Amino acid sequence: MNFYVKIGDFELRSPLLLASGTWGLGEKEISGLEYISALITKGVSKDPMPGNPPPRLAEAPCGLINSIGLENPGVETFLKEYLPRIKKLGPKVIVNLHGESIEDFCYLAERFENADVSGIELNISCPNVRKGGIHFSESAKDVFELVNEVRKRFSKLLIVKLSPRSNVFDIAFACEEAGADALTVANTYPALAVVSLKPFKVLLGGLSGPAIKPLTLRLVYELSQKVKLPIIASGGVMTGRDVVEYLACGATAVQVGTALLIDPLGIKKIYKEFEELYQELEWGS
Amino acid sequence: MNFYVKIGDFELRSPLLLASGTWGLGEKEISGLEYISALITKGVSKDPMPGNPPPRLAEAPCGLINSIGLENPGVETFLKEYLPRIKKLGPKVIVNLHGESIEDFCYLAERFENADVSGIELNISCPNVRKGGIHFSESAKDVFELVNEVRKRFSKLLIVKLSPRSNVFDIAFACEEAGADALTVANTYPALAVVSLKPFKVLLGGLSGPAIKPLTLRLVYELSQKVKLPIIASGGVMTGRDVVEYLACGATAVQVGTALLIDPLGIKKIYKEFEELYQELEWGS
Amino acid sequence: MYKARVLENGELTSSIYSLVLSAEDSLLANFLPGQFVKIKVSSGYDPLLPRPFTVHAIYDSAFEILYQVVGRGTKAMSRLKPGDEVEFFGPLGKPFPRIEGSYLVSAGGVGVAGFGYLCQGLKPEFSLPAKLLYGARTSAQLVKLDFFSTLLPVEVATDDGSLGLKGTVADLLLAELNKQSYQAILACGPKPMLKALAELGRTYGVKIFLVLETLLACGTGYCLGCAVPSRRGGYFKLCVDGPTFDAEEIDLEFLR
Amino acid sequence: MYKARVLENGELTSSIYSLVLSAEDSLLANFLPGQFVKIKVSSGYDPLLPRPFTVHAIYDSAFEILYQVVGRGTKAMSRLKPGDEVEFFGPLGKPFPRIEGSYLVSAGGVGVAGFGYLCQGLKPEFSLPAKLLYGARTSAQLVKLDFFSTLLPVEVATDDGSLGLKGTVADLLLAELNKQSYQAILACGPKPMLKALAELGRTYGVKIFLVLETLLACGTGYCLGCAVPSRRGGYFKLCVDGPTFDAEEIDLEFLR
Ligand SMILES: Cc1cc2nc3c(=O)[nH]c(=O)nc-3n(C[C@H](O)[C@H](O)[C@H](O)COP(=O)(O)OP(=O)(O)OC[C@H]3O[C@@H](n4cnc5c(N)ncnc54)[C@H](O)[C@@H]3O)c2cc1C
Ligand SMILES: Cc1cc2nc3c(=O)[nH]c(=O)nc-3n(C[C@H](O)[C@H](O)[C@H](O)COP(=O)(O)OP(=O)(O)OC[C@H]3O[C@@H](n4cnc5c(N)ncnc54)[C@H](O)[C@@H]3O)c2cc1C
Ligand SMILES: Cc1cc2nc3c(=O)[nH]c(=O)nc-3n(C[C@H](O)[C@H](O)[C@H](O)COP(=O)(O)O)c2cc1C
Ligand SMILES: Cc1cc2nc3c(=O)[nH]c(=O)nc-3n(C[C@H](O)[C@H](O)[C@H](O)COP(=O)(O)O)c2cc1C
Ligand code: FES
Ligand code: FES
Repeated sequence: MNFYVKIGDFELRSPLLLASGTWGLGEKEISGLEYISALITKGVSKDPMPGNPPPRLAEAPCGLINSIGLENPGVETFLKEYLPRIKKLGPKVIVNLHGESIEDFCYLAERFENADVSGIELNISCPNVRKGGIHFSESAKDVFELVNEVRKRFSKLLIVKLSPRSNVFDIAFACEEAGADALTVANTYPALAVVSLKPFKVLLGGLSGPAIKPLTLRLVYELSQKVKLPIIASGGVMTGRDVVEYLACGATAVQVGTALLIDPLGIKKIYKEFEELYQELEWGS
Repeated sequence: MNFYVKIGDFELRSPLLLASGTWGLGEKEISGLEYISALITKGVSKDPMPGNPPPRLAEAPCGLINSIGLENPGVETFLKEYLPRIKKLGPKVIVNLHGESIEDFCYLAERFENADVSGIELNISCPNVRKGGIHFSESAKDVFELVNEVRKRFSKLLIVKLSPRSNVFDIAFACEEAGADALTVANTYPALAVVSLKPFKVLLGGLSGPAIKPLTLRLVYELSQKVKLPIIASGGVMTGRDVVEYLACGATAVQVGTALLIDPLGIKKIYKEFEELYQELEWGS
Repeated sequence: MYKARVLENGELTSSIYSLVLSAEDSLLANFLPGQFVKIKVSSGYDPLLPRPFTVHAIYDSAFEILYQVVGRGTKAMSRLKPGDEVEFFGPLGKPFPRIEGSYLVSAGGVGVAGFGYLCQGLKPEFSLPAKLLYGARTSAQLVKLDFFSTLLPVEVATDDGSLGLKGTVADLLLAELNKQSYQAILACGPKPMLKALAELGRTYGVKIFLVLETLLACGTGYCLGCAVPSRRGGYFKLCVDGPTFDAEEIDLEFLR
Repeated sequence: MYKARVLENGELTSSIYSLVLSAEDSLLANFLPGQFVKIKVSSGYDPLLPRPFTVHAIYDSAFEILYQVVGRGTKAMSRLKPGDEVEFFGPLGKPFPRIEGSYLVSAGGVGVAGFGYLCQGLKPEFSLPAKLLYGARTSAQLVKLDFFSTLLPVEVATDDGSLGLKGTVADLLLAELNKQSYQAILACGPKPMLKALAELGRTYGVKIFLVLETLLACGTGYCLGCAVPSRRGGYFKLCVDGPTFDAEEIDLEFLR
């Protein structure tokens, strides 16, 4: 197939990336990596984070609600123990970053400037932490400042991952203005599942999977008409047709997340379906 | 069953209302009306509206996308020909109003002040019209002014129906401040379906059904902790358990929409399931 | 929805299936030719919407539909086995118009489904059509030919000439109209066929009724989702004003 | 996912079913006692997640699972018929620990499912348990008793005394530990049973391994969703660090 796009200097020969948090940190084998352009890691923070207590998951209609709480070993252990293993998997690596403050993000960006990674994705949209995460997305001004500061310290691919519940347009403009290279649209949607009625117990988490596809597709469609930054779509990609739909709606590439949780052999299937449809539509010619 | 709540003077002996736009305007028989507390009409505007050209519908994972475009006969024909028929169905009637401007809404509110209806629901959240609808929800200030003006002209039950894509908290505060009696949380979610790839054709509409339940449940949960106004939940109620979940998350009543489109005998089923669970949980005692 | 048992379900030809469902006679008594039912095709919420199918034939305590497997819902239906329970609702929509005088029914492909009940002649208020004009790509796709042949005269056309006229239903109709005059034509099939027939009807000044399709959400007139543009502006609701429409009343752009 | 055919599917007792799926021997060769598979339970996206089940027994080119119908997914599974195609993935999780010396397996209800393969003795590196202690509400709920009885000594308990001891698996274990000493206990069943056994184990100073359950999303270690609190802080992942855990290593609050 002759799929080829560039985001800055970053070349993609497949529109597929693996979404943050949905393939582990390389501990477990992943099938079909030859079909993807990059791996985006689980969120990495300055200090190790234990994650949230169980339950962390609930099933929803055509969707999954998760509240992992950014369990991760922290940047130093990540760099020492995890990154070398992830690099061995083959694809380029983009590190998803979680910070509670602009300083945190700047610190992390500096640590990765000289590390063997192709880029970073700033997670300003995690719905499952008390500080940082989605709370950044409440103010376009804060986001501008954040991206602006990170940009000064990081010369490689800089992606910002938006929250769908924010004022996406203002936030997107702020990212553009501040010098980001691309946007990931979008993270999970803040959601609630009633885990038990008696005693009453709820899970607050983020909704992913097919249920959110029509919503994120709409965001991608609208945003791509308003901002110049390339958009990497993330939300409910399950089939090759979903990939094609996102590209047709203005995305430059797409991330596969929940689909891989369901079918560990899913990457190849999605890629092959995409390839077939791509050729059928004569997009390559 | 001993379910009983009041919203202002408005009494409910069942938590169920029929959502706007999902039961027609009384032309067709509806089964199970003895189990509901009120009928909320399809959006009524000052002048007749033809609605959008087809396609108006697309199916989504666990959801329905619609773009009806508020087809309705206009307020005068509604009052003359439709309302008498709807009144004969039995339940109390709440009129869902669509306006393009504050003046439109005020005009409509005045027309219904002396009409035989129990209340009005201001639709500031329709995603499928060019003017009015969801565009109101862009500014809490505008919403305050709208509700404030309508309040001066309408003494009965005044509900405002929020858009889930707005800044719901600010809008909710504005409604509270301006004297609304209740909030409907929420309308459909702006969504997109690719109707055809070649030629490329999309449907922009609002997503309803089970897919949105976890999202609206979250909104209801969060809002009910922040505003004092009673909340009428609307989003993906398919079963009695869904009703119970919404009430447990802070709603005072719930609307049934898409479920009725799917199963015209669904009201009784949902009510019976609700009743059983309500008793099992000993909520009534 | 009502519950029903699958009595039979099987392939008639590649991708066209017949499904026979049990139903109480008291319910079936309300079914009229041209009406449809909607059938729940999943036990979960995906696919969400029941699928509409015209009633093909009525038997003692049972009815039959013919369906073409085109997507996920019909695929799921094709896996139903005798004894399985399904939910359905109906009858929905307007029956066929009652035509006085001699008239034709013409069907393309699985569009023939809706005419079985009419041709069974079980409802005296609906007179029998004079003939069925029936086209398909190839002879194997002409399902239920025996069934129809015992009920009324049938003329067939196939794109590949493997049975009957090599050509289309429009060719059959043209020949027929040149031979004889009819009060009206009732037509069901793919959009290009309906368009061709509507044009023929206009040329020959014969009334033509088209059975239309669109995606439905409710099928009961509640949602206004099934808009069919009227020639005089505004919209019909396919599910309650149709599915059968006088070709003169609708905006034929809809058939593009 | 891998494709498999349903060879058998049927009720063993009210709400407990057995499902036999075809699978290639080369794949089955990788399955070890204590591991599980995940099975897709819908053709659409609802329910979305595959359901996990421990491998109950291995046959030539086939494997069996026992499942209790508790919700939508297992309900859908109960409708599968021989010849139907299903998708599954596995083997997943860690096998049972290899225990040297005499040990017991104890099961409550459908928890017995996971021990069949172990007791079949097909993998020489896993020694056979000395006995199976097996409890259920009533005798009818003691499924596969014949199967297990031909493989090893079985002691049963029922809540209503309809077979074996009137009491629980914990009662059986207590009696057993008073008679004889064991290297370890392997236990699978409802949380209250596991808790009781873990406490007994501690009192008698015998190592006890618990087979735990939680909702899984991936089952492959990707999502970190299946957190089981460790006694020493932090979390295990049930799907890759378990499902079998040394009772001393986990925070028993998890069993509440
Ligand atoms: C009143 C009425 C009566 C019908 N009677 C019959 C019948 O007797 N036999 C029969 O085989 N079919 C009939 N149909 C069409 C049938 O309902 C659709 O083929 C079916 O719903 C497709 O479901 P699916 O899940 O398999 O396809 P989907 O996966 O939903 O769609 C597959 C493809 O078909 C298109 N499609 C889906 N629904 C329709 C539709 N209603 N009209 C046109 N294109 C559609 C989609 O856009 C898509 O391209 C009828 C439709 C209507 C409105
Ligand atoms: C590693 C592993 C192995 C298992 N092996 C077996 C087995 O061999 N036989 C067997 O019958 N079951 C087994 N289970 C449990 C089985 O996976 C669940 O019963 C099944 O997923 C329920 O699906 P459902 O759609 O029918 O229920 P749902 O509709 O999803 O849920 C019904 C009820 O069960 C609860 N529930 C759902 N999943 C679980 C779970 N995993 N743990 C606890 N409660 C749950 C829900 O909260 C709900 O109250 C195993 C679970 C795990 C994690
Ligand atoms: C279990 C799980 C963990 C996730 N962890 C992260 C994370 O650490 N950082 C992040 O930016 N997004 C995270 N996400 C969001 C995904 O990367 C993705 O954007 C989202 O799930 C939507 O895509 P999908 O529908 O394809 O899954 C996580 C999602 C899931 C389901
Ligand atoms: C076909 C259709 C038409 C609708 N029309 C209106 C409308 O006119 N005014 C309005 O406020 N909401 C309208 N809605 C939104 C519903 O009233 C309801 O708030 C929404 O569908 C979410 O609930 P549900 O998931 O139960 O359907 C419409 C929804 C549907 C599906
Ligand atoms: S499909 Fe709802 S009105 Fe016709
Ligand atoms: S279920 Fe995903 S890591 Fe265990």
